[in-house]
Amino acid sequence: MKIQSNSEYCLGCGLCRIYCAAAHDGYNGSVIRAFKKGTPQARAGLIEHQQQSWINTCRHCQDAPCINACITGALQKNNEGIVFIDGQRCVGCLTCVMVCPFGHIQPSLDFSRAVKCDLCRDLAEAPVCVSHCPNGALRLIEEV
Amino acid sequence: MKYLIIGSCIAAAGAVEGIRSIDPEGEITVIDGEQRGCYSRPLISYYLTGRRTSSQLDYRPADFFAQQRVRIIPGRAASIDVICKQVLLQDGTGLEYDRLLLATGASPVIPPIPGITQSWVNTFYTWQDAEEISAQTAAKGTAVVLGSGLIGLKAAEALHHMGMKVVMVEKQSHILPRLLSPRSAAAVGGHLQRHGLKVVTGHEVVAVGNHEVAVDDGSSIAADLLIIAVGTRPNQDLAREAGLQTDRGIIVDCHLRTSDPHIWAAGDVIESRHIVRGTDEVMALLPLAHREGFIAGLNMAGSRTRYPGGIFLNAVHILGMHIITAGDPETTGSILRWQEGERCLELTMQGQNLHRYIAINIPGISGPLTALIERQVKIPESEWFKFLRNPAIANLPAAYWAEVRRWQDDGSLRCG
Amino acid sequence: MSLSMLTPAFTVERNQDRCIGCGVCVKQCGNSVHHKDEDGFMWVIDKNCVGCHRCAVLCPTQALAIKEFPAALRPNSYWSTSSLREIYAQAETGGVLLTGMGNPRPFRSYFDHLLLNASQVTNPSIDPLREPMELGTYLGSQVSSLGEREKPLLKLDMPIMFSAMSYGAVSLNVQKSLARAAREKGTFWNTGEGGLHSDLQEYAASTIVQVASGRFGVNPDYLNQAAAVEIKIGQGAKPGIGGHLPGEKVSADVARTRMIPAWSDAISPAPHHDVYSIEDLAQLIETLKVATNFEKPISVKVAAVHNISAIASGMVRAGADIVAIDGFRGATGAAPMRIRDNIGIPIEIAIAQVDQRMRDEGIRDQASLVAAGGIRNSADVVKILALGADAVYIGTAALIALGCHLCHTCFTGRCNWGIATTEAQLSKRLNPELGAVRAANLLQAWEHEIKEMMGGMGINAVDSLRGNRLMLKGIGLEQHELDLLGITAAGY
Amino acid sequence: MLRREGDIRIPSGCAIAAIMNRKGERFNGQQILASIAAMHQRSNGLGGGFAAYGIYPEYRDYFALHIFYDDDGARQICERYLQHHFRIKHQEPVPVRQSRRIAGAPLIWRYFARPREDKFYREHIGEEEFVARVVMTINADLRGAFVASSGKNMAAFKGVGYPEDIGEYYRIEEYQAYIWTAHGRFPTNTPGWWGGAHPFTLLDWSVVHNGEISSYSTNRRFLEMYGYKISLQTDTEVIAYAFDFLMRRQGLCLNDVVDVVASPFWSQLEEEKQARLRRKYSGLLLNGPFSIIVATNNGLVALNDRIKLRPLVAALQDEFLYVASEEAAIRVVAQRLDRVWSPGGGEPIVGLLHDKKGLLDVAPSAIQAAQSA
Repeated sequence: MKIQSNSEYCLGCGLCRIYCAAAHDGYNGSVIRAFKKGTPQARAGLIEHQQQSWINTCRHCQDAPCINACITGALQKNNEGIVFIDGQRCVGCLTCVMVCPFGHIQPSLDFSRAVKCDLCRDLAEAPVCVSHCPNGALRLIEEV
Repeated sequence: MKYLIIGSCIAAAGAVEGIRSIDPEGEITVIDGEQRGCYSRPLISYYLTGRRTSSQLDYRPADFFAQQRVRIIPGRAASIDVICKQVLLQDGTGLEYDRLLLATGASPVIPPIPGITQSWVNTFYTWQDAEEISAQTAAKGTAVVLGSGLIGLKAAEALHHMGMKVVMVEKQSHILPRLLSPRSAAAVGGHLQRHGLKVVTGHEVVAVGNHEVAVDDGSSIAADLLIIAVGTRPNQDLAREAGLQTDRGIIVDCHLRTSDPHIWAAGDVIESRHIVRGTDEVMALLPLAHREGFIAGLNMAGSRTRYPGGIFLNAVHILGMHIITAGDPETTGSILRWQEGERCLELTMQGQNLHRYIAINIPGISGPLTALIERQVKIPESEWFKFLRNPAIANLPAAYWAEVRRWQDDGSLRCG
Repeated sequence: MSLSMLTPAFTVERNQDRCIGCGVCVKQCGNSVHHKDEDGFMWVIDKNCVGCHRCAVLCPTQALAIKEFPAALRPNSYWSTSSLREIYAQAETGGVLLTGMGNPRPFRSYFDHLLLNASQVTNPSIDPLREPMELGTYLGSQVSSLGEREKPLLKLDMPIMFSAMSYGAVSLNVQKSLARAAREKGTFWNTGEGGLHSDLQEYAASTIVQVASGRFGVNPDYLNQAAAVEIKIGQGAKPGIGGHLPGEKVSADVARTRMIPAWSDAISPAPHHDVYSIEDLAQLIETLKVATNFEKPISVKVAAVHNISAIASGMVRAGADIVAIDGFRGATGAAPMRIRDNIGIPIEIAIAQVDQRMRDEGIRDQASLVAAGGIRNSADVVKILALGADAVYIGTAALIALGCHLCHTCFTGRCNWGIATTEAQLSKRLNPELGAVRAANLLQAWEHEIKEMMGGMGINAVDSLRGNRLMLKGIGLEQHELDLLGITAAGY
Repeated sequence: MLRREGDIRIPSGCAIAAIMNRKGERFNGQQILASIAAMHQRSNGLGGGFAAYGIYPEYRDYFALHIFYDDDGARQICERYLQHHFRIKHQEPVPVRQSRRIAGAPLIWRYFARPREDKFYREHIGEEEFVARVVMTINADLRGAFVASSGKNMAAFKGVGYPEDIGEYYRIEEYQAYIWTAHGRFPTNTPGWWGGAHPFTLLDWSVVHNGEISSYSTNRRFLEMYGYKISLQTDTEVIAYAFDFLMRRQGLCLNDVVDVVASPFWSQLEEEKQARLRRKYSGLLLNGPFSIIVATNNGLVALNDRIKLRPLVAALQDEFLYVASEEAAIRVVAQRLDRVWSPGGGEPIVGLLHDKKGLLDVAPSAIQAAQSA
């Protein structure tokens, strides 16, 4: 499973990032609460390049360099193929950040751990970026 | 098929995963010298400060080997009989193998300094080291750390956190000499000093007395604890004695096979191909160890998977500062720099090839840069100048995005 | 001119308690209303706002409210604020006032004065969830006896088609959306007068192609791959005048589709220069029938004007298989405001009159009647069918389904919803996959509603709704209006 | 003041019944009277009537015009009009039996007449079309006169009251017919007008009908396009005209007519011909709940709407075909039945005189099945 970003229809509006940020870290999806009260962090980057834009999100690689490199075993792949970080185990060494060729994994704002897209596996039926994309540019695809 | 693995750490875990991805049936035996299962050495500094418990040191879940149906034999290998394909343990037990993996790792170098074998002198490499140090730091005093490599830095940070006064002594002219340029090292050194760590560079310890360390400039430092962290050396005695080809580490081919056709080697004990340099190096790095172990495992189980080599890459955070560097530490190309306060990015170019980067407090950008070094993607300097105006992933040169598309198209990075 | 007397039409109110400074509004506004400084300070230029609501809809915190700018001119029921604004604008520019979409003036909507019937006791209503409910219909000319070879007919699974909207006036993504939805729902979309883009040829079987006065994109393949051919004489938004697609909208792609040079103005003359009379129309119809080997029904679309009954009768006698009538609420990508707002008659009256006239003349079976121009919902569909139409075209409603907020500035080509534009960065805002779903959903929703209303009337086929004026009662209408509609008042 | 049929549309519920001898042997009206009386509760005393075929063998070649007059003035006007268009062989008041239960009866006359040939030759139309036009003109334009029936060798006997009372009033037991149809009406207001009662007729078409044609206005406006003058605003009138239009004017066989007025759903059409019929005559699809019995001199067809929203039962015994809204209405006159069945929606029961089979070219499966059983 991964999120496919179709730059043909990505508007670069960044709503994916806003809803992503508000969905995680205990903000429960309230955008105003997240941004007015805290410092929410999106799990995906927005790339704008030569009039095109797309969301730089985790590919959930089969042979994921981040999992191989993780020194604590915090990075794991569940049986749905979702690569996720066990926040309890992560020590914030950022080795995963260093080896992700897509630059998807990012340090948390306080640099205490790494954060990455986990396809909202604990939150919603569909990842919030997909469900909030105003133009259907994001799709969750099941292909392996 | 009988697989035998000497060593139980990262490369061994990788090898078990590699073997099992092809051969679910074969009999795998792991000789666990430390008798601690598969744990992550970089975590011992966290263990020392108490941020991690003992069980949290595990690299893989505690039942990993059991899950993979691996037999664990505690003990240390004494010799390999390559003719009879048998490994003799120190207790005399013989273990036969069809395929053998040497994942014996490395050991800290103990420099030949008088008095260095005293009990208050420790290395900082294994979980036992951490436990021993922990026992000695009850009385808060001064700790001297010999060497300012990654291990030395992490030891210093841990001891600092535990309330000790820390002095680092580095023989080279700047700290992290294998990783940093002098200029970036200065930034790191300044950061350490601001946190109260004392850093002595360009000097070496000449003698160790009773809770006293003598430095070559004639001064001496009163110390309650001395940590030796001047480097590691592959544990290749077994291999050498068995007649396998060795140099600075065990020599392996591109399939990670040693000079004996039934023996593979992986991890910190081998010399492997440095992609940028094109030479074989001992690169004792956790991510490489896992990858090598995995590929060796595949090949032991019958595959012919090529190990593409690796590069030096390190991510270390020390007292809130994030230092990530990858590539060839000895490169001599032109240096492009970006700096903003405590954040800096330094790129070293050889022609259009990126040979190294050093990213301090700007970790987010590092993954793509690592990939560009590993794949030696050609990008003109002018593109990098543009990028360095605002070094963010979105501003990476077009060639990078083209490369991303290519990975996805040709499957060279398998994404699922 | 240094001083503009025009105050902004809208004002953008930003609720600072809600705004998180994300800048979505800045990126989404194609009219440069929203601005964000490097230090994060956000500000607006009200006068650029056209009221399209793109920013307000996409704002993740609903921090934006678009309001009418409080001009507070002295109230004057004759010289309305808009009267003044139009004069200020013309005094500044010396030009014709341009506008887009349909006539917004508060003329009586007959739809809103019609009530539908439902069964009670004496006959049962039919439950569409349990019983079949047929919305399928055929458009075209019926032969006078069963012995003759049947003429080509257009089979519709529901009596709703998408109006003609040309590529150029709307984005290709609009056409893709409608074409897909039409195919999925078993109905038709209409190319308008801009040709059939090569990407849309796969939908040819669900396509009605137009032959308009500019003859853009017309060639034998164009005619023969379509399901039907429509001669466009006029449209409800601008009866009597032609069209003008400015050169800057004629991109290479538009040019190729229209078969004209890129970046040249695409002028559709007011009349077809080969149709100056009804007999000329007969010849053009015959020509198109010959060109399509008598295999396609030929539709003729006209605007509903004062003598529409006679015109429609003439069209049928000239050989039109389908008569499409566009009422005065019909929309456009660009029209002079005075034309749009003052010409034509309501579609309800037009259909009632034309249907009756064709019956009086005994030619109602010779052509189908398609109503267009201001169909807003499924009840409007049911009412216009009951008045006598065979099917409807929906244009504005379809565009609203795709996101149109009726800001009436289509003619600028800066449509923030990616609809009335050919600019790549704007037209990508309409993902045709989503658009097709939305358009198909609209049809499906109306389909359900029509079935419910028909079931209530005790009717299970749209055949029996057509011209069933007994199902309509007028409310609040004068007797002469009731007579025009051929219905009686509620309670009678 | 209450408005009567023609001024206002009046929905009504009903009972219908028919008995036919397929050999053409005649029998008197007692059975049909008993049959319709059994469904007393399905009517409310505001309308009843009968159609009888084969009753005037002595005038079999003359159009039998049964006409209601509001008063004698209307009669005189109408008779002048009739004499202008017809040669009248014989005319007389229709014999009735006075009854306390019947009130407000019009003057009821019958005329056995032939059209004046010069008239319809001048119009280039057949004599039937001529008669149809005259009848429609009288009904639409001559105030106070209404043609209750106009076919040859048949008549409609109808009025305001319960059907059994109407039958008694008209002395129908004294007539011999090979087809009897009957109707008991339950209108939802009290028009009290005899012309509005069923059967509705045109030429020898008669229709008794239970139900409400939701497509009335569509059907009506379709027929109006072909010159039918719709004067009563009743469904029955429209149904009669629809059959007249399709069979007499369009020349369709009965099967095709059924496929038009109770067309199968598009998804269930089996033949292209059915689709063509539906496309061409979509305006004559009779939509909404109904059960009807349409009779002619040749036979009858009973039909439900296509989703069977009204009851209809048929039965066979020897040469007798029975149709009624309820089975009880058949059982009450025929204790022993060969077969009783309830036809499906849109599935016609066609009863033809044996010697007319070729004429209408129909052999409905239901009857075939019954005969082979």
